[in-house]
Amino acid sequence: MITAAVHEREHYLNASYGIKSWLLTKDHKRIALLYLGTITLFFFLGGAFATLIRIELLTPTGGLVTSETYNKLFTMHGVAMIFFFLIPSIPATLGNFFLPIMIGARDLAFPRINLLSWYLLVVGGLFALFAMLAGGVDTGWTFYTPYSTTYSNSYVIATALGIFIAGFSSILTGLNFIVTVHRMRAPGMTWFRMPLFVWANYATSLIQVLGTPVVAVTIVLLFCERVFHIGIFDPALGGDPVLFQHLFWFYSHPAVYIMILPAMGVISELISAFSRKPVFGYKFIAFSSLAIAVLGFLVWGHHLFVSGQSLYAGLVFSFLSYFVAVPSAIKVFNWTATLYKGSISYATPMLYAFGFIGLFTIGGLTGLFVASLGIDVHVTDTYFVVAHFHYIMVGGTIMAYLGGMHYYWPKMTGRMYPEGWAKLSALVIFLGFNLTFFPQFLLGYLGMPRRYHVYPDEFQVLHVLSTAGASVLAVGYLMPMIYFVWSLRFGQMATANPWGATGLEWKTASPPPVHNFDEAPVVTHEAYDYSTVIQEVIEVG
Amino acid sequence: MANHVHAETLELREQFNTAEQQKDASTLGMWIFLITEVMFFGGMFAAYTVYRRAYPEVFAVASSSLNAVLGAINTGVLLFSSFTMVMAVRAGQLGQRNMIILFLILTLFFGGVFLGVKAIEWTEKFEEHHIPGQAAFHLEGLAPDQQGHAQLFFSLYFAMTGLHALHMVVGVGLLSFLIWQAKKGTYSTTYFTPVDVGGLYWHFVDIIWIFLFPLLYLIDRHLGK
Amino acid sequence: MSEHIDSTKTYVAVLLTLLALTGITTAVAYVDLGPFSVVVALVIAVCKMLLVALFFMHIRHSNQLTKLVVLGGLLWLGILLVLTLSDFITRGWTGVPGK
Amino acid sequence: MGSIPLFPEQASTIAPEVDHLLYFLLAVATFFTLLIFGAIFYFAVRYRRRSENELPHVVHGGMTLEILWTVIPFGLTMVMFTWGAAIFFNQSRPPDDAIQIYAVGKQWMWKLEHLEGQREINELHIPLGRAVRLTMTSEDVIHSFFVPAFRTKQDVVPGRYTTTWFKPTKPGKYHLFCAEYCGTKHSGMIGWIYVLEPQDYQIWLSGGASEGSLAENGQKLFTQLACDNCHKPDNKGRCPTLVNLFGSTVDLTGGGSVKADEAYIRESILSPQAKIVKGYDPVMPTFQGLVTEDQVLQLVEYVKSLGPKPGAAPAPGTKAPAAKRSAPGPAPANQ
Repeated sequence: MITAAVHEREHYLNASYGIKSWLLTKDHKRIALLYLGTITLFFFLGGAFATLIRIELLTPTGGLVTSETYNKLFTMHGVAMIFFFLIPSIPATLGNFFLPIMIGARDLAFPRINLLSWYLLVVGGLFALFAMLAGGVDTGWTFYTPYSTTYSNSYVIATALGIFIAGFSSILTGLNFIVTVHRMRAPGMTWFRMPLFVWANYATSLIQVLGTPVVAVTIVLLFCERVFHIGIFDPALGGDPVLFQHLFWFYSHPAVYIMILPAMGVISELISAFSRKPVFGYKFIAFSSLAIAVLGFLVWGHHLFVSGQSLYAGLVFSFLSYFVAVPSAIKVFNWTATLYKGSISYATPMLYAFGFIGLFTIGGLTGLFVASLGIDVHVTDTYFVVAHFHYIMVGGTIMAYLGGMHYYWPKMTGRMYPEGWAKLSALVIFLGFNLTFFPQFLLGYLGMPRRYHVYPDEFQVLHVLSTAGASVLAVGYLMPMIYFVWSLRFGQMATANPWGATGLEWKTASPPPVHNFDEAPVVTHEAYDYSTVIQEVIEVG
Repeated sequence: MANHVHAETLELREQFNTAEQQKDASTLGMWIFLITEVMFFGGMFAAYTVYRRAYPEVFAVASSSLNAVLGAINTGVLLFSSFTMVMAVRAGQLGQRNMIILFLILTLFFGGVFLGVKAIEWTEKFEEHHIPGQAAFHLEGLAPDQQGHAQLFFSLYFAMTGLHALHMVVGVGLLSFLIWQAKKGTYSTTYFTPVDVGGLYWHFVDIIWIFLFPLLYLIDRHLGK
Repeated sequence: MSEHIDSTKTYVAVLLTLLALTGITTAVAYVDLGPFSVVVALVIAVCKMLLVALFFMHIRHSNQLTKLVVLGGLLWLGILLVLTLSDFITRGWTGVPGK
Repeated sequence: MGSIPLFPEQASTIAPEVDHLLYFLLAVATFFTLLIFGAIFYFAVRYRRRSENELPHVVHGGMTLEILWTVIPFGLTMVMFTWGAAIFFNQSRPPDDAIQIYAVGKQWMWKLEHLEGQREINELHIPLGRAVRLTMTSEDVIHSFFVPAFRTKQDVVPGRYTTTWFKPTKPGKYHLFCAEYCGTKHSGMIGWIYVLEPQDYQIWLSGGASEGSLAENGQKLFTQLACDNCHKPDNKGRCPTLVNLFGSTVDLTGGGSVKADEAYIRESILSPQAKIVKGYDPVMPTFQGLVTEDQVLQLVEYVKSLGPKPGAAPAPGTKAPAAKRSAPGPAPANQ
């Protein structure tokens, strides 16, 4: 029940009021919420594009929208989802909010730079929105030259600028996290006492810092080529369009790990908290995050197997690609083993975690298919690849993101979400997701190319199934949106540690005070030490 | 309950516990930023390597059309500016406020000279029709089918020196800020991190030029003369 | 961090060395060294980079982490260059156009 | 539901090889999916939380397990790599006896040209049981030649040649798709591959209104562009002879050598200064903008027809010369 005492306590949400106190805040927790609002907007924007795409594909003849519009839809779906939702998703919201708290810091190392990163994302997002509203962009989110530089008549420049600016948001977030983890840990918080979520975000930050600049400069060159007609990649001058693909994928493949690594971090937290056990093989999971970050930079050429890249480069990149599979497998096995002899709760976040492991397993295993040269020649640029990366990015990242949202919602807002609805939404999303994307594996192997507006009749049944699934999925995604907002006002008040979880974030009040802790924390235990927590749970009742 | 939050000052912002922690964090932050800059220029170096390997003769001819004397002078100017910059940092370490200001102004001056020389070079390029993407582009000494490859060289030349110059302009802004702050007496022996960190940036821009100079200006000069 | 304050003499010496290397690299470009031209140019550039980084940027006195960051950055630049070139160098090895 | 296709037709020699690898991968994937799903399900039920203050025993990890589930997946992936690479090697290297066909992609159509001179648009007729080698280029953006029934795909890149090949094993009509997004009507850049019985193919070949073979057209163009002013049948011209050039190794000015393949000949026509044959002056003008990609293909085919017959060993010591000429003022090419 709501008590007066709870109301009076000062925390980061009620410490100050007014629009300025938010737009000029240096508090990482408030900035996390600003990010949350921004990326939610882009998620539903991208989702709206996806809905139109799926409706269009109900019929093979392309009757709903023109080819031009369709091409813009899938491009803008990709741009909105990848650059303005998935890449900032977990690091900028949950990471921003919890990384400092988890290591016992009062804030990130550079709070003003943190706020700047949010503004950069907003400005980049406005450029992209302008491009979308002014008429759209039709190059595909990959911007392959020479189509993007010479042939497209759409708003390539505004979109590219938007992505360029958002890239700096990502770089600065990464930089901030790395410095914070190195320099801001509380006394006693050694590297191997850090929660795995911190490890995962640290690894992610490395990628953001090392990879993003390359795509930034690639976009600059693309920009110059389109505006000033200087031809860095122009075949008419002897330039090589495949070079663009190399530079683009040098970032954009590791970018996949920017999306999935923080998700893996969330899952480690959830699996441990809801089995009440330390994560099995803590160090293996920690190091596998770093291994993924590093190895992820050695494999980009597997996007170029049929591009005209040399045979030998193809062999090298395929070989290296399989090395990334191993740390991912290690994580899945360790999570599963954590359940063994645990005390497993079926709370909503755990259901999302189960969903994540299942979908990520399928997404990861199909990754082995596309890394194999012989199969990739057939399935690349088909719906097989579309299904594969949606299993990773939607089935993986978004499941973990929602799982994390439910898990941390009480801490962030001080309110509980409605458990029954939440369980239902987890189930609906899992089923809807599989119905949407599993048929796409079949479509892909059958030979349905991606980015096709009209398609041969024989593919229709599978497309209809996929669209049916998408409508279920859409309902699934709208549900949390609604009940989260509802809970802000009507949700039950949350205690400091509603899950009986470990970690400094659960030792401070819900919502946390402005400076995160009332008393400077000192860490004396390993991560995931449940013996002391259970005592508290029993006492609180 | 002991409140662990202290009042915010320039040398000890509220998120940090000690001034040393803050200085370490700032320095590390700048180094990581410089690594992102390495990768940023790295993309262009990769493109440069690919095309120079593909069209070595054209690159040699195109490179020889650049003004090596001005390039060398500019390298020297930039090295001098790095020297004055490090002297400014040294003055910061010693707490000599006037020396900080003097050396920063000298650095600013050399930076300005570099940009001036750069502007002269670019103007020459315009007059010689060595601007890629223009119909009038023509590089003497090359066959018609090599003009495209020469344009690639000049595209890279302008992209690389242009982005380098942009970094110089940012650096000039940074120096102006530091001079202003130094005049206000912000810096002392205990707090001159901005000078230190600004210096790192300035030296980094110098290092980029150290590579740009031989790679763009000095390809097989012996062929031409 | 205990401050190391280098002497002005050190900095002047480094500056003079850098200027001398600039002169050498310019002069050497006019000498026909065949494929070694580019090697010499890059070796000199790397030496200059090391001088600036070690002395002007104080890496000599920096902690291990800073050194690690710098080495890591250079390693990643190497990855970008080497793996990109792994395609361009091996093109045409099979004798089948486009493979 | 019986009418839903779940598996693509196998119509080339590569297709069953790819599918076998797929079966292996499917088996591995199914095994691990069931293993993980099964374990999660079993643990979730077996170790469900029975009371709120339950504290399970701590299990920190096990080195043996970690090693096992590192090494076994790694071993499996190496099998996948090797197997996939072997198929790819095969897919990348056309057999010597393959029929040569040329393809040019442009927004949004496929132009296919047979050596005999037949030209097709968005259709390709090929004989059953003969390997077909496609040399492809694009006039504008990147396209990709994709035939699902053959399990083959290759991007078609402007400014250079790429190659793919297949050997059809089943007569029929198969989809041809453009698989690399190429603009507004990307999904309309589709066509059909007709695999004909050899005798039907012969009938088809003779039935088409041929305007002369590719090589013949190339020869006409060669004269028309006055290439023959310099490239004489012997080495007495100002330029190297083109006889027996194709497939030989050419020594270049400034050291190095190059194999005279389609890509080299194309480059020599469009960018003659790029590689100069040893002993000759760089006097040939470029034909960039004067000839279309189709015409370049005809010239390439003509030069090939002057080369050693397929299968015959190149004459020893053929120091083969590239297409270089010096006569100024080439006749404007018809567009």
